[in-house]
Amino acid sequence: MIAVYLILLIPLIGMGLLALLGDSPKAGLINTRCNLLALLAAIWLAVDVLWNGPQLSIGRMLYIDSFNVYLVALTAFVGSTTSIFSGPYMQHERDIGRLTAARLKLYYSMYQGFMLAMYLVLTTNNMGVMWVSMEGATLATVLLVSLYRSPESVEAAWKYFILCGVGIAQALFGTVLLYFAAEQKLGVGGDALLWTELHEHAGVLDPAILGLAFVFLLVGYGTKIGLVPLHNWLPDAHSEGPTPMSAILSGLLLNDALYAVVRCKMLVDGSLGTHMAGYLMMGFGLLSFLVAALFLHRQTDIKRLFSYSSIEHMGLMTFAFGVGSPWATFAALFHMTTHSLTKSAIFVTVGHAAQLAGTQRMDKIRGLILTQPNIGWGLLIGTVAIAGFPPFGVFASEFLVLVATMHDYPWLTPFLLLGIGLAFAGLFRHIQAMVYGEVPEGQKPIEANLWPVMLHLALVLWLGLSIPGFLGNWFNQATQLISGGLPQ
Amino acid sequence: MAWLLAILETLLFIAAAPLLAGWIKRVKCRLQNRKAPSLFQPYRDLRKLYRKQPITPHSASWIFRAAPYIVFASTVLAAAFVPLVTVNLPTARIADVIVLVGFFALGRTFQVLAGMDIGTAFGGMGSSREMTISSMAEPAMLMAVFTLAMSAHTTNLSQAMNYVLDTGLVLRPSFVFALGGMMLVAVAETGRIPVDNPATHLELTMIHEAMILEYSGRWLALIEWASQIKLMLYGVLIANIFFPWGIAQDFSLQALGFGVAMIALKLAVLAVLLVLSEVLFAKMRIFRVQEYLSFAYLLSVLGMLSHIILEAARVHH
Amino acid sequence: MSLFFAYLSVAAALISALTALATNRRLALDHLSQTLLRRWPAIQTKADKLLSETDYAERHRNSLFILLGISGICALLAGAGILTSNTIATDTLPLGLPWLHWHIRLDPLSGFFLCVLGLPLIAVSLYGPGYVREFEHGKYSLAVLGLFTGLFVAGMELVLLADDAFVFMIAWELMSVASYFLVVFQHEHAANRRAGFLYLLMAVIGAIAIILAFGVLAGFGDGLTFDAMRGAVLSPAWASVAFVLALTGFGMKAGLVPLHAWLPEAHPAAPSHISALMSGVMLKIAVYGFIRFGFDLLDQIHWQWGVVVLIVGSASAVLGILYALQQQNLKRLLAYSSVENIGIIFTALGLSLIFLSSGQTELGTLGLVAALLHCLNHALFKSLLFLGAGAILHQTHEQSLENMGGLIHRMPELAATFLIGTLSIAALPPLNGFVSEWLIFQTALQAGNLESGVLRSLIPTASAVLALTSALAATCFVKLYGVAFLGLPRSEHAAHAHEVRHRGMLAGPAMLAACCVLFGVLPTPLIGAMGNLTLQLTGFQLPNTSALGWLWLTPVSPETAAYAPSLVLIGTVAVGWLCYYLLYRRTGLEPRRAEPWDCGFGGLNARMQYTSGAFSMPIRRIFQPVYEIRETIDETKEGPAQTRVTALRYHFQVPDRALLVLYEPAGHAVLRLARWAGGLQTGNIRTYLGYSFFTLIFLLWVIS
Amino acid sequence: MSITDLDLYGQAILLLAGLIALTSFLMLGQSRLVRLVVIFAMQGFLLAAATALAAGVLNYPHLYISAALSLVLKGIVIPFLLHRLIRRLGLHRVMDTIDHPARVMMAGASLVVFSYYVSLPVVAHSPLVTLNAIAVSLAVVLLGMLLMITRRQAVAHVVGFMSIENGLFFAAVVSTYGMPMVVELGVAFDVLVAAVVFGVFFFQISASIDSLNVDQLSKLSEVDK
Repeated sequence: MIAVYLILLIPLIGMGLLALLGDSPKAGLINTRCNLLALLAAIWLAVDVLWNGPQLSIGRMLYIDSFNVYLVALTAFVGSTTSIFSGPYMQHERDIGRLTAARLKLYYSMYQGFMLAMYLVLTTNNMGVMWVSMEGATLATVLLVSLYRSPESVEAAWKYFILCGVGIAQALFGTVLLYFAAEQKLGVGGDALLWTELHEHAGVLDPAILGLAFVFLLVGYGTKIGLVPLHNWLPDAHSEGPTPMSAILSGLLLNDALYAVVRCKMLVDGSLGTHMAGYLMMGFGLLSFLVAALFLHRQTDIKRLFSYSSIEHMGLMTFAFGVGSPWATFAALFHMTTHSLTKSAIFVTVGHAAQLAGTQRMDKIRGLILTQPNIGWGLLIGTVAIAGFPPFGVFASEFLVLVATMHDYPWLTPFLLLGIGLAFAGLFRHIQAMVYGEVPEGQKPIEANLWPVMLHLALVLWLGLSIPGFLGNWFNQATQLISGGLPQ
Repeated sequence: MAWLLAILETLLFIAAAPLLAGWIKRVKCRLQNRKAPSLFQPYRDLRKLYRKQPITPHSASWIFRAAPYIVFASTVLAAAFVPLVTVNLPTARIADVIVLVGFFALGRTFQVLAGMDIGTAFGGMGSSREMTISSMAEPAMLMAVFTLAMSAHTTNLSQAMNYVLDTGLVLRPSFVFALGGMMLVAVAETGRIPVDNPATHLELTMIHEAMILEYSGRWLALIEWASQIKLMLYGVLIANIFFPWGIAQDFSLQALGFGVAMIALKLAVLAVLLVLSEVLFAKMRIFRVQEYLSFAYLLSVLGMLSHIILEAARVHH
Repeated sequence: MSLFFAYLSVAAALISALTALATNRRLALDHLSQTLLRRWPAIQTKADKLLSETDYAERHRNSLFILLGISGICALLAGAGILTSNTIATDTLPLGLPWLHWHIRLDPLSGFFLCVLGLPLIAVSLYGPGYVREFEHGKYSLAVLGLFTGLFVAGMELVLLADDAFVFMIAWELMSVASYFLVVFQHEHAANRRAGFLYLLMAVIGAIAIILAFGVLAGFGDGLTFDAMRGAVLSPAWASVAFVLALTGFGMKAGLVPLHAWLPEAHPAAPSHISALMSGVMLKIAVYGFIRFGFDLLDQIHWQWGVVVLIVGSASAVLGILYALQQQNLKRLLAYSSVENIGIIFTALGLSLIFLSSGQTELGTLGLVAALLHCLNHALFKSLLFLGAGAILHQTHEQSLENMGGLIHRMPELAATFLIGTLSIAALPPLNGFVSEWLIFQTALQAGNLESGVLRSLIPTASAVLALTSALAATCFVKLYGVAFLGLPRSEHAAHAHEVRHRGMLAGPAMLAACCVLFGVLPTPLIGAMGNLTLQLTGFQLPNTSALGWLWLTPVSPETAAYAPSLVLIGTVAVGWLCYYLLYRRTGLEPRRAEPWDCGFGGLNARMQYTSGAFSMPIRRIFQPVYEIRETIDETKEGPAQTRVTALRYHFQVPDRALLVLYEPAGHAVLRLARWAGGLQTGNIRTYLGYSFFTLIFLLWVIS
Repeated sequence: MSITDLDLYGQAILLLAGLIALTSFLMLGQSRLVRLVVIFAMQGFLLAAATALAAGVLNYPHLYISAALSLVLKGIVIPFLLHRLIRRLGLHRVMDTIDHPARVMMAGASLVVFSYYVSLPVVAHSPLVTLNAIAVSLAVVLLGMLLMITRRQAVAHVVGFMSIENGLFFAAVVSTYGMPMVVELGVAFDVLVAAVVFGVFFFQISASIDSLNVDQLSKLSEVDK
């Protein structure tokens, strides 16, 4: 259990530390070190949970089961690899004078603050605290979005702040209702918001109230997932902030918001006994999937492009969780992993590509493979992976989603087919043009540290070819937990 | 014995082909009130050509020199498959009517390649037209023979003839259509009026002649002879498939003799019909030929369908 | 044993892929060997010799293709082994999902297609080293080419070995994506990029259709393994859904009209030995998928399916060849002719489905055998032709027929092998293309045995179309050979071309040509070898063809039809030689060289001969309704007031109808939709708040 | 049961609920930013009063803390900060009029009805009549959003956002006598930080578009021009 406290403590210390000396050239290293330490702790925790099963902390404030422990590990991993990339990247940004020392301090401390919030969202057992830390994540990142102080970035940050704030407020209303329903049965006091308690007594809670609560929770956390039509902040925030932050936003924040929604769904399903929550999620998921796929076709900014692709994939996951059969749930969990690995890798590559071309406008970026093969191929392979081509892992989850949907809701498969086709076309028409072709004037190679990318892609490849036993166990246990059945 | 007979029959076929050509010329002259050459004029022409020294253009490749032999060989082989005076010969088993069509195609292909080999405008023109016409005539021919094959449940020619002989004279609408189609195709494939005119060297009208323009000497002889055999082949096909009566079903001498007489008679009659049509009709423009051939195609397909719908509808297996 | 060979072939392909990464990495490798092999000086010296500066590049290049060749040989061995020994080898690899490991299975069907893959692959491995040399110093890296070639081959082999939907799709997509990278290999040409994009997009959609088709079976058979799917019991409606999805998916890869649009774009774009593999082998893999799904996995067959397949197949056949006739780009022409041949194969499959569904097992089997045989034949001669086209490209750097001509004088050996390919694809006896078409006709002619009059009248119509197709095919390829190899050279490049130097570049096509002749002359053993296969799929084995001795091919019965290609060949040769002997040897008149007569017109030059466009003009006129012909005539005028026309130039294009009617409108529709979607992102925060506000209101209203 | 047979506490709560709803309406109609902030402060006071009342009558001591929190934060600190910002940025004269006041008011009224209709099933299962106040708090939340949708000034958006928070607090108080302490504190902390961040943003925005009119923040649009 100590591991959990470590995981929460390390970023806290790191935040303080970096708030002080975030402008020193060592800052990047410190940041990386903190994340690596957290990663170690996370692995320790994972092994612990794998052997000893779910665990409750003293005071039942923290709860670790197979569902969130692998998300913790994933968060720690992506956090560390991204921080490895962020060090030189931010240094380069400072060298070209886009950033001042104060802002670097802000950036690094908020990086840790964000990680803290993420870990808290995942590990807490208290729905209220989950809400608080989710809001905390917004607050931590909102100032990073406007880090460059350009009009666009300020605008993006403002929208991010207001929309997520309002959204999350609705989630709080949902939490209140949840508490209200629980405390009628479990009595007044802190227990009534503990997820374990709620899940245990889900059967006796008042379905009417929980139904209402879920609507608020879905709209609230859904805003953070970036479900259409609550998504509008997402592309702006991703495209205007510094690239490492885009990577962790779309690699981690979206995942954890989805995690929150799924936790709520588990409660609501237990209470309602109907599939209402599932239908809502499927509806939102499918809508996001299709609309985002359409948006891909119109993009001119490379980071915007990939943020829309994030929306699309979150939509697919939400849809899969909504379908709720073991196959679909397994697929969704697996997709969470592969997507955040791949997408963060892509954002890293994109960051380099943008630095190399000196712009984020895609029509200015051409012939990457000829300019700097490793960046070009990184981007191309990453896109191939995210577009769901085997042997990369994303394919396995898309495959399972399709099969499961064909199994349970065959009439929805045409939409999936359409969506995947549209999304692929929208993504690839841009990427192909950037990667191949003639090299434009003044596009010169830069020195880039691409091994986080290679690591991520290699992992995704490995996962696509074979899922190692312990990971398979996690997925199976989590699937069991969420869908109440094992896939076979 | 059977094999020997088969070879003899083939030889007879080859030998008789120029005679048929001579006969056709003769009848035609008569109908046009011209003085006719002797029946054996074609043989004399061939002999004369053999004696002459052939000429190869500079730009000719080995295809130009090999083509006459291949054309001739494939035509002779085709002739070997077709029962002339008697059925049930072993050669008929080697290949069926589809292979026969295939062999026509083989010969034509090399003729056309030879036509393009020199790189003259006329060669290309002839080749292009030849292939165009054949690509419409061949399916029509196939359809026509398929009609027969489907009612006889075989593509083997001698089996089919046996079938017709055994069932006796039945008025099959399908056969009527098929016969029509077959005749039209025969006219087109053997390059007769109204599709092509074997007697012309007028640049813009020739088809077959344009391809073999550069040939001379023995090569020309081979090609001429091959086309005479081809003409006779079509005649024999029409005669023996649709009117097989008189063809020998056993190898007794008088049966064979009677068979020879009958086929000679049938061919003579067919030749007269051909000549009549040649005298009555004028050669048509190249782009009218497609209508002519698609009509043949239509006839054959109609034959097939009428077989399916009118005749075999009550067949149960 | 066979399975071992199969694994070996996959492994060899993968190793070749990895080896490719070592291009221009000599120093790194050298360093590696220095560090690793310090202990074993003996090996180290060998390694040093291997990695020595001198012609490292060539050794490396050869090693890539040697590995591919090994892969091909192993595939051939595995296939032959499983075909002859009547067994089914299965295996499970500890890969894939935790609850679904990779199921591997090698049965006669996959064995046959392993052979179909193996032969062209061996030829390519002979041909490759000479061909790719020109990429050595270009801007395109050989590593990419070798890597994805290896992956491509491995993917195709894995598709054949797959025994569950998951590994099947992985292998399938691996095949698609690897071949995409090969299509865009020369990516500086915008056309190649467009082709690659279209190809990959359609591959994605097709793959989803296949996944969904598997999904239906998996749903009813609850399980993703093929065994579970075989057990699935479907209602006719669902079975039809699955079948249509599969037909769409596999048809898209195989290039059935109207899903063929990618094919004529992608095949010319790839390097020629890859085009050979794509056209010769990959399309057959798609056919394999369709057979596996329709004949093996689906439990019962409905005659309507057969009708659909028959119609689609015939349409593809005739349209494919009609478009091929109008192409001036050599490789494009070949690609369209692939559409035609795939159409022929599916026609045969349609016949087979119809007969099987109406209980005529032996005829169904006959159709199936015909289809499979045509798969093999097309694999052989199409690869041969693409390799030949590659050699021409390599020597003349000309893509367009209009710039070739007279090559038979410059490249006689290539011309000879190419001629064999031409004759067999034109379905002329006694070569292999003719055998399979003969069998298809024989199948079609048995339509009389069917109960339903509709089918009985439909099938002959289809065979009429088939007849037309084969006649047009002959025209098309006569044109191709005549324009490219015969006549006078139409361009400088063609005039100064010379025979390929690298012997392998001739050996590859020659080997395939030999196979064409062999299988054309002795098809009987081949068909006999398919006995186990048909036994497994249809539960019937063609009556042993030796009713008249093994020389004869008598698919139904000796009375119905017999064909003895070998005797035919002997007869032809005998007669031909006889004439030659009598007329040449005896008379002994040497031919005299002279100017062509040409009806007395003198001064013959290359521009007077018929061009490819001119040759196919009559067909263009006759089949006007099928085409969308765009002709332009530009005149150069001179003299006062530009009145006197001194020169005319005639251009024509025949764009693909499918692109104009289906694909472009679809693209525009997507863009319109996207514009509409863009309207959501107004940029005004108050609108966004409005979205979330009304979403909330709406949901609350829904709930209560 | 009707209001007549409620005890004094219940009546008081309902009264306060009514007043809070009224303040929301006033904000909705108010076009001067300074007054807007003042009304917002009033709402904070009312909220604090309601919380304290609940704490006193039902003696939940921890509710005193949250009462104090909301008094300090919502009643004093945040309004004060906002007021200073308005002065600093010279916005005290800016009129932020809404286009169709009548319609907006109608919409607000119908929102109240709607939220009552929505909260019916919730209320149905509970003896506490004060629960009817949940409808009011939901209404306050929705009215807050409506306020943000109708106003162009960033300050108004902040006020709307905060009044949504008020609505949430009020819901927590009347339905569940407050959330667990840790949550209360966490939420309060978030609100505080949010207020600070808002302050930062005002300067950044006015620096970038030298006004606080959010309609001018529309560079990141994807509509075809």
